[in-house]
Amino acid sequence: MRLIVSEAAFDPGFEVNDFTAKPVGAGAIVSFTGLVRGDGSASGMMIEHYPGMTEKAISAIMDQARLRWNLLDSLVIHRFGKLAVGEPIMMVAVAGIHRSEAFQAADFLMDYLKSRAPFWKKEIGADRAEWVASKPADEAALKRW
Amino acid sequence: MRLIVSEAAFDPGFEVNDFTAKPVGAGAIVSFTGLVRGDGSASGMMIEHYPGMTEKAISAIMDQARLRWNLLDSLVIHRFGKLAVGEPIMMVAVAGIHRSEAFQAADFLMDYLKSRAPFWKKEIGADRAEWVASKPADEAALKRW
Amino acid sequence: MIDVLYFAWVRERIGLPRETVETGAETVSGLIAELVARDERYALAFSDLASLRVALDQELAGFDAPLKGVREVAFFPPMTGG
Amino acid sequence: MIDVLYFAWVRERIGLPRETVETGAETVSGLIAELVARDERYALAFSDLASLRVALDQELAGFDAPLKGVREVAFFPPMTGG
Repeated sequence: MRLIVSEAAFDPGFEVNDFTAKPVGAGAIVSFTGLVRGDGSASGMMIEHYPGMTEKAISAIMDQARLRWNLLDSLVIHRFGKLAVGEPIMMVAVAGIHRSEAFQAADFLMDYLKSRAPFWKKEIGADRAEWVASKPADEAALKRW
Repeated sequence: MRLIVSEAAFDPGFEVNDFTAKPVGAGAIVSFTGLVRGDGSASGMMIEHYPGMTEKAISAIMDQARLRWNLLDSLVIHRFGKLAVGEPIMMVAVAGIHRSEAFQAADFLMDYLKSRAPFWKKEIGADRAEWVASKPADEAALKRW
Repeated sequence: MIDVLYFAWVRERIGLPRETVETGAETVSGLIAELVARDERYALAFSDLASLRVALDQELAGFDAPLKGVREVAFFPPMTGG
Repeated sequence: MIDVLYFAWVRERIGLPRETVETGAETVSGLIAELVARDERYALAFSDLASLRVALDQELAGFDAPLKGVREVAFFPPMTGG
């Protein structure tokens, strides 16, 4: 299990290879990469977080996933600070024996990270900056698990 | 949309980065990499396929996924021939606007590739070589879609 | 003495990221009442509790949670990471 | 004249990957009956149709599918890719 909360950019391909090389006996690696979308006039994003709680909350979510799906390994990277459109915001990777558990665990991690890890996004446009509102669908997604 | 059916090894990290760089407006990239597991005494795997039908079948599956989830891009790589334990067998990547459609599309592609693309795996051990039997669960998984 | 932290638009409305507060409040709600009584910035930040979340010592909690033994309270909008 | 392809253990049991067959069979089942009548290797390969799949011109089909116009028939076990 590895968790990185950092302002620094990361290289999703490097992380996928590094992660894939480690777990012995894995048959299935699922990765998710979230990118800054740049809807409308947005030129980038500012991500605020709660140092300390962020690490605790994500570690707890990763522990849950590991036990529930018997994962061989998992990785979460989440950035904060200023990001440009197209940049990777975050990444999740899980290694399982079979594909269905790997897909479920990655999907679960994303749902929980979205609504339970203390990050807040602010969309930056040419002449405006607006906090992204949470979506009822994101909170509802947690009920799937 | 890109499909590669090849005997040659591929680099999952390179492919993830190459894929991630392309689709404009993507917010979510999901990738799946399947590895040779090496259960028990297996030292590797031999994968046979049906040239011609393989490409047709996978293209049809990719078309279905693209329309159903409005994907921005998708990638399938599948190897055939001799593979050692730990080597990547295949990879799927999809780019969507939102995470839930990207997860669903990748999961769908994997289920259909597993049971509808003409590949057959033979597990190679020290003193035996056995065709991998299809699992009823794999056929049943198609009913989810 | 308790550390009170604010994030995202809560921080912006109140105008500071954290402060140390002397309080006799027994619950989060009691603390909010004291803060709101201070001035308009707090009143504005806490005007709609349904759009706020609270964490006690870095764990999500409810507004009726007791403050006894708590060293750090944080107020923020629903999370939007991932 | 029709090309008949065999894959995986079907290929191994029959002992060849493909052959061209002169047949008057109207359906896949009819073709299988002709092949089985040839010798034991075919009889063995086709002994359990439930564990076999067939493709006509590279599209999955049923055993009762007509052969009219078909140029390529393939027999193989259920797929195990991915």
